[in-house]
Amino acid sequence: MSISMIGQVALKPKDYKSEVPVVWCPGCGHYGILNGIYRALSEAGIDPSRLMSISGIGCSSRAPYFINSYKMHTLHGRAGAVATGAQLIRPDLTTLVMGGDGDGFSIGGGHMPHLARKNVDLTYVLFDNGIYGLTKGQYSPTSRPEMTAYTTPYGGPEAPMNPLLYMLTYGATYVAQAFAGKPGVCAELIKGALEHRGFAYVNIYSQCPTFNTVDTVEFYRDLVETVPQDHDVTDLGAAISLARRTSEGCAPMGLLYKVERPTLDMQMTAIMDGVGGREDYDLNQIIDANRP
Amino acid sequence: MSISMIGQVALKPKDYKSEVPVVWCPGCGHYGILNGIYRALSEAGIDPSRLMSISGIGCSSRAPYFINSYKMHTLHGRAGAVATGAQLIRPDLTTLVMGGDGDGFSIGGGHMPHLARKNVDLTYVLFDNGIYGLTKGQYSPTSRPEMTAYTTPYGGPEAPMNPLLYMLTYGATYVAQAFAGKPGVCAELIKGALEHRGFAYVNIYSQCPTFNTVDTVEFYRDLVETVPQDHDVTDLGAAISLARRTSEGCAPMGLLYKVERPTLDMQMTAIMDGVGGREDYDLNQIIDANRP
Amino acid sequence: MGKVDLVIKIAGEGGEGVISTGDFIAAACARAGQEVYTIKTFPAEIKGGYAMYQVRTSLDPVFNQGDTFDILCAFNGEAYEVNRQLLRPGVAFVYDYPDGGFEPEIPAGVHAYPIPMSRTAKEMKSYRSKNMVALGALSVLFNINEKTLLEVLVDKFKSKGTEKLNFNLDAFQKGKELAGGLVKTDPWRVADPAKPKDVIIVSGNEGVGLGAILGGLKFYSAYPITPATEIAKFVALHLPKVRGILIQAEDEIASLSQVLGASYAGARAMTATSGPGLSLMGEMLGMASMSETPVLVVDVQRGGPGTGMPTKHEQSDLFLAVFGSHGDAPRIVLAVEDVKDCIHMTVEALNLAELYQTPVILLSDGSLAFSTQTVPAPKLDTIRIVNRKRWDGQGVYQRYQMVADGISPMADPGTPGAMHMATGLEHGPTGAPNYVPGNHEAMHRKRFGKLQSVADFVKPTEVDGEEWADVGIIAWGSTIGVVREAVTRLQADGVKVKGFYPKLMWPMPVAQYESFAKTCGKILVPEVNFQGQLSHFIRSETSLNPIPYTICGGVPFTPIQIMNKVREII
Amino acid sequence: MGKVDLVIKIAGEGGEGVISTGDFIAAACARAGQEVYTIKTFPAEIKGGYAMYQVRTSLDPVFNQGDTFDILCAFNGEAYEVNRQLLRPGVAFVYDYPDGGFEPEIPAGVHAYPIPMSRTAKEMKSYRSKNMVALGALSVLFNINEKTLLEVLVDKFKSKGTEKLNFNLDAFQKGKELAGGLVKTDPWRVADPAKPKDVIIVSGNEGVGLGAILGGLKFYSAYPITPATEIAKFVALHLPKVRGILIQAEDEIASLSQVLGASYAGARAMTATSGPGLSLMGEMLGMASMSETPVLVVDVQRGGPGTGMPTKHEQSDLFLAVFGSHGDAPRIVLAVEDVKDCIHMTVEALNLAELYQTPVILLSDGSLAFSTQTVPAPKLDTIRIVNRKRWDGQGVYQRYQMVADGISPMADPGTPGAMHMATGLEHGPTGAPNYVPGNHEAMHRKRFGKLQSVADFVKPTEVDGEEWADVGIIAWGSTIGVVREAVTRLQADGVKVKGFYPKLMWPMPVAQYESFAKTCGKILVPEVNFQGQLSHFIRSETSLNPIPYTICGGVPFTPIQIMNKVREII
Ligand SMILES: Cc1ncc(C[n+]2csc(CCOP(=O)(O)OP(=O)(O)O)c2C)c(N)n1
Ligand SMILES: Cc1ncc(C[n+]2csc(CCOP(=O)(O)OP(=O)(O)O)c2C)c(N)n1
Ligand code: SF4
Ligand code: SF4
Ligand SMILES: [Mg+2]
Ligand SMILES: [Mg+2]
Repeated sequence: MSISMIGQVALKPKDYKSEVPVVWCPGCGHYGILNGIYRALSEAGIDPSRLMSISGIGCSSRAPYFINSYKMHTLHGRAGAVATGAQLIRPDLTTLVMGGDGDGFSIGGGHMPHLARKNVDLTYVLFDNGIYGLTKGQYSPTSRPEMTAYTTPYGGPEAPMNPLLYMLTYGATYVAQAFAGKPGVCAELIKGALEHRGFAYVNIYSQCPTFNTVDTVEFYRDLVETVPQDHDVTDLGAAISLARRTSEGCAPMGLLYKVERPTLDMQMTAIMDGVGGREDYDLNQIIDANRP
Repeated sequence: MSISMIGQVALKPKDYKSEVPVVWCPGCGHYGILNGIYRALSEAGIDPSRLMSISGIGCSSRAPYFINSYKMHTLHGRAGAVATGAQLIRPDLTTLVMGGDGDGFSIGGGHMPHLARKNVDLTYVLFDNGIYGLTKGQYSPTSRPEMTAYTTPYGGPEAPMNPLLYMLTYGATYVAQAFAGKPGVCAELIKGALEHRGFAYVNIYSQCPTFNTVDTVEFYRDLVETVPQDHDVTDLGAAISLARRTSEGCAPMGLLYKVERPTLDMQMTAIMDGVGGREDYDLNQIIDANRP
Repeated sequence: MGKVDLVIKIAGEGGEGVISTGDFIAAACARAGQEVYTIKTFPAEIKGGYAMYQVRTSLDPVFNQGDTFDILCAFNGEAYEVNRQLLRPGVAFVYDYPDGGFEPEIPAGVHAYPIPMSRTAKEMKSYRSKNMVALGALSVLFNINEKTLLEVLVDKFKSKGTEKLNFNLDAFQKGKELAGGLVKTDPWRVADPAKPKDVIIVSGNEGVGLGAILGGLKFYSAYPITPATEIAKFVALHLPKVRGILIQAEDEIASLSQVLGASYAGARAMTATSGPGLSLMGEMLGMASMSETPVLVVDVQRGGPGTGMPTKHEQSDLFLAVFGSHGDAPRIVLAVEDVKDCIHMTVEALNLAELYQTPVILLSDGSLAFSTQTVPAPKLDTIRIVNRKRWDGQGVYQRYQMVADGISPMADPGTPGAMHMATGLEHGPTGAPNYVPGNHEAMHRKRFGKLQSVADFVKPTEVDGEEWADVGIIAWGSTIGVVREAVTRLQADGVKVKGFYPKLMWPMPVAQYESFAKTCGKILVPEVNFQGQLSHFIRSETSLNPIPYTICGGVPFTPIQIMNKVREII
Repeated sequence: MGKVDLVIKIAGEGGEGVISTGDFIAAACARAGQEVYTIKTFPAEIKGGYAMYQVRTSLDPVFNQGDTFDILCAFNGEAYEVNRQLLRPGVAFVYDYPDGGFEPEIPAGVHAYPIPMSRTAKEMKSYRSKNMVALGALSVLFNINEKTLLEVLVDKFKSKGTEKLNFNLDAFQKGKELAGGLVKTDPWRVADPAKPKDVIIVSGNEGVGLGAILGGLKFYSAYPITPATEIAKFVALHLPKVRGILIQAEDEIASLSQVLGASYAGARAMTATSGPGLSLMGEMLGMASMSETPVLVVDVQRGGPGTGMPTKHEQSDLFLAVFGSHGDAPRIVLAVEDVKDCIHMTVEALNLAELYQTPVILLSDGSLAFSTQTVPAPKLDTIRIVNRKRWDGQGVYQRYQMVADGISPMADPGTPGAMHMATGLEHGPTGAPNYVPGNHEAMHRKRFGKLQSVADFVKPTEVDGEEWADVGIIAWGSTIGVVREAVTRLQADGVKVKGFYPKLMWPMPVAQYESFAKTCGKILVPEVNFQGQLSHFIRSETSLNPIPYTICGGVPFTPIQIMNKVREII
């Protein structure tokens, strides 16, 4: 990621709004997250022309349309993989991935471990509403079995996954959680993610009043608890313990984990430097290496 | 899974050998695992005609050819998903999935969380040799960066994943680890997995002398340590701590975790029972429900 | 078609009750013995946006949504704007006025019926009652049978409590009164009730679900996707009753994998998806071909490629359905014409998969998915269920035994003595890998050869029309219903035209195409895609020289478009 | 072809040095100014199993592996058994004897040269030296240039230390002595050295890798798969030198996704895979079509479907390459004939992707993948690099602006003032979603229309042969090289035959096919697949009536097969 200012003029949150009207349902939590993103971008002072916003498919994945930046609206589940390629080519820009719980952990779940493991230098904001919004209300990997949904008239048979625990296990170097009802907290944690060098994951609870009847604003209000003041964000064990509290009915809100290790683009640069790579390398040398 | 005997006669390990000759390289760790499987099947007394052996693609995924049972050799990465369908239809049989680290955690990595989360009642034996054997030696998700491989002449850029930690995070209800050099231990842990009702995962280190030059028998010998006697296999936190020791250069061998919770097929049965489902349900009722 | 063939269109904003109003009218007409064909479009937006529901109803069979509407009921200004070009003389126009926030210009010859829908709803202190007011007005103005309409309303609302029911009936009554005060000037009226027919009324998606249940389905796994998800909804509700299993998979690759596993284990198994999902299933479909495992994939086509136009109609996955796997990977591809087909061809598709031990792809499309239609209630004793050939326990079992018809017996896991390998590698008769040149060719002949009889197993392609025609129209999918009507109307005008309506898309019943072509001059192939996908296959597989007629605006053909095209080329 | 056109086949068990022996002979011949075309088959087994390496060498250009061998060197009994049918009179047969564990029957007319390879290796106390003994014997018996052979051996072994080098040279010497004691009765000898040519010697896979580097590649991501992985190996070694990035993805979906992302960010980007991987890429290829993002996918075809025959040759992914996405998804499909093409058409494929902002699929195949061939060393000043059209900074930027040639300028992220959305949804000129009927049709016309000039941009299809021919042969991929020779030999026999060798498979250069057909009687289309995939497209797109000639045993055609077929149908 890279931080840049346009000349001397700091941009306001509204300067990151695109001209495309926002189409979410009234009361949708995604609005709060989007506002948090606008604020985070402004506070981090990112030049819109040096930002790549990339998403998959879902209500949440519509977010890039509403952001003033370079952007790609890719396929369901593929945002992280697409972003990896873009980031590696332009490590000097900021890469921001946005998407839903279904997009990220169901169809896209195979890419997630590798984004984190490889420490791809991007910010991943996951709009976690425990449901498939865009397809009108089927259960997602983060749905609680209490919810009866479109294809589960008799209740959901599956235990929900724990996104924070997954990400800590996968080796993400920045892991945080927030709730859409608190855009200020969202903004702060997303700003931290944008400024972090490495794979930064921010899980944001977001209500879907249209389809998710159990994960209401009230439910989330009761669930979230602030990460303790004395929590050591470099202690993976402590972060794992915090993340596991979700199964006990409390969800930590704040920054759980943050460490530094070489990013994938840094390692690629090291390889290129190691072989003395240069743009104007004499290709005849490569041709000649294949003479009989 | 189901345990069954053919009449009164217990079958010997060799009775589980098929007529297809084993084709692995001399010295390959996979032989030890296969022997462990033969012994486990015999000790668990499983009727070969009531066993479904299912694999993806890889050297390890050839294993079902060598086992006397019903079997499917599916596509790279898809064994777990195929097995889910088979198991749900025949919960009265035993389902055994076998495959490699690449098959399971690279291309198949998107299916793994869901097998565990849904607690599909099957045994998954992962032949973990830290390399792609069949395609002649590329790095896999469990390769250590020390290894230079086919497509990484300048070293691997990625941190290896931790299979045990993933599986504990995903919610597997039986998690164990062994080393191919100790077929007796393999047999015991696989037997436990076969007898476990739920998703049982057994990670087995296996040397690939042909392509993996760093994970040698000696390397594994130094790495593995027995799970402490006093470890409580129902304590997820303790299991996670043990699994994390891998990053400290010690790999726990033995049973790390074992708990019971409803399996996916049990939940399906509950749904069918809940609606009074019966094979001879009068379909006219369903037709009539759609009259104008 | 029939004299009292009427098209009522309701339009407004998503969430205003457009869809339920249409559903009530359709159900009331069906109960009153009418035939019904509906079509709806949902807004592309997540909430709000333009929504439309069109009910076509007649005493005679109806095959499509019609050319345009006779009656328009506009809930808001956008609904008026979108449709104002279509307000031709003779149309009846019911609209929210005054206080609806728009003042339409009424073209000459249009019969205008202003109804203060919003104002009445506001007076009743519930925005939710607006569509009931409209419904009441429509029932009076156009003779929608009150008895059946009230029955439908009662059935719908009774579960929600008397208060809610009475409130809605009140609003309905208000609407009736408002309309009663107007002078009717147009000729449109729904026919008087006839003897109720033995029908059900379901959408294309529900039809597929019903067909699956009637077809003996035991396992269903899918991943949600527009416009196919409703199939899962129907199946989820009913499958457990017959002790079948439905699960939602993590993606489409997993869902087809699970289906393959379930089928190997002995169950009739299927998935349903739309184009993006089918694009992801190519490798596993090839695995099903190679391992000769029966699987059914229903593809409810939508606008492509990529994410495309998820809510829009298109018939553009034929290429992918036929050729969407690497290597030479045989399969059977079917396409449905209407809701009746959705039911009966799903049964047949499951049969074909079992019978030929091969993947079957059934193509539906976005316009059928949500089109509700009256369909004769299926009779259980006419439903034929064909099961896979199973080992008889004699001799040594070989999974891929070379047999005359190419269909080797299968054996369910658990059967003593028939343990075997099902594999995606090329194999000899036992299932052991075999890369000897002659073997691959022989196995290909087996896998392709067994499909030679498919065209005999399924019903021959229907030919619609006279002995000799100047133009023969070949149509597939929901376009058939449009062509049927165009053919009838053209014939009535003395034009020599006939139709050919394939449902078995692949392998193509070539002889049937050839003999049809012998009785025609030109061959016209209308389809809703860009490349002319069926035309392509007609050119490659037959001696016919088709004239492609493609549109791809996300909406189906209308009969008049086909008629004009025929007149143009004749 | 040329008089001193010789085919030497080495066969034995995997791990015995069959492959390296072949490589040494090929390199020695190439250094001595010969042209070389090799083919090898690896065992299907993981280790052990039958391995084969065939070197064809001549002073004149060689286009294929030849009909059969002139010289067979059998390392073991299986190698003899597999090839005994081919021991026709005149063949020279070198074999491990005595103590090789087998006693061959020598057919009349076969020149037998028993060499105690195993015994000598045993005496030298190293199994590893067996192939060196054989090589020494072959060099003496068949005049393989000793100077260049020794150079090659020194180059190969010097890095492994003097001891290892001397040991191998010793074994080589022993082999020479053993052969020196035999009486040569056959006429076969490699031509004397000619003036060394300005060549490189690489395999098809290496050729693709080299072409990619020369073509300005900046990003490569792939997932290992036989027979394509070697491309990544080559690229991995060299790409960092030009500051390009190679990564291994978690699967093929991810690899193409990463390529798409890298291309959006401004880089020339590609992946390579085989059939199973291509089957998984269908949805993302459609995304590339829809979002107009340049991407290159190289598909090294192998036996399909499913896992199929991973190590075997086949040309059966043409259907998938052209039609493997849902919806109407335009793309360019190319196919290579030989290693030279692998180099130059990879450059061109990258150009086409950039120029047309569309996915390009380049088809190679299993027989080319591992075939090493002498190729003129590429001249950098003849390599043409075409970059994507980029925004000139004038006016308001619209990503999907409607322009005459359909190719709207792109803008790299980071460019001030050109922020835009690239999307897989149907969109208007700005990239905002747009589902209005007319828009989808217009955008389809843009995406398909821009490809109309592809046939003009690439070289016209080569026509090989006389003015009029009784049989015109249309071939693609590595089959072309076989047909070239068949045409020459048939013409020499006075048969009127000519060839047509398309490399641009899709969109098809229809006019070129038509004008070729005007100069021929019958049209024969040989290809290595079951369904006759190119024949299908010829039938669907042109007026030609091709006679398909398909084989699919996992091995390429031989010239004699083609010649016989031509004689049969003429
Ligand atoms: C390959 C493919 N499969 C399925 C879909 C249908 N689909 C679109 S969005 C979506 C899920 C959306 O849920 P989520 O990612 O949680 O986002 P939300 O709408 O809840 O914000 C699905 C299943 C698709 N577009 N592509
Ligand atoms: C879709 C697809 N992609 C790639 C391959 C090629 N492939 C076959 S096996 C394999 C990896 C094998 O590694 P692993 O699973 O670790 O098993 P091992 O051989 O090490 O036992 C790969 C990449 C394939 N068969 N299918
Ligand atoms: S459906 Fe749910 S997630 Fe989607 S916009 Fe509406 S409230 Fe938000
Ligand atoms: S390549 Fe490696 S994993 Fe495969 S059989 Fe040989 S030693 Fe075993
Ligand atoms: Mg969601
Ligand atoms: Mg492995």
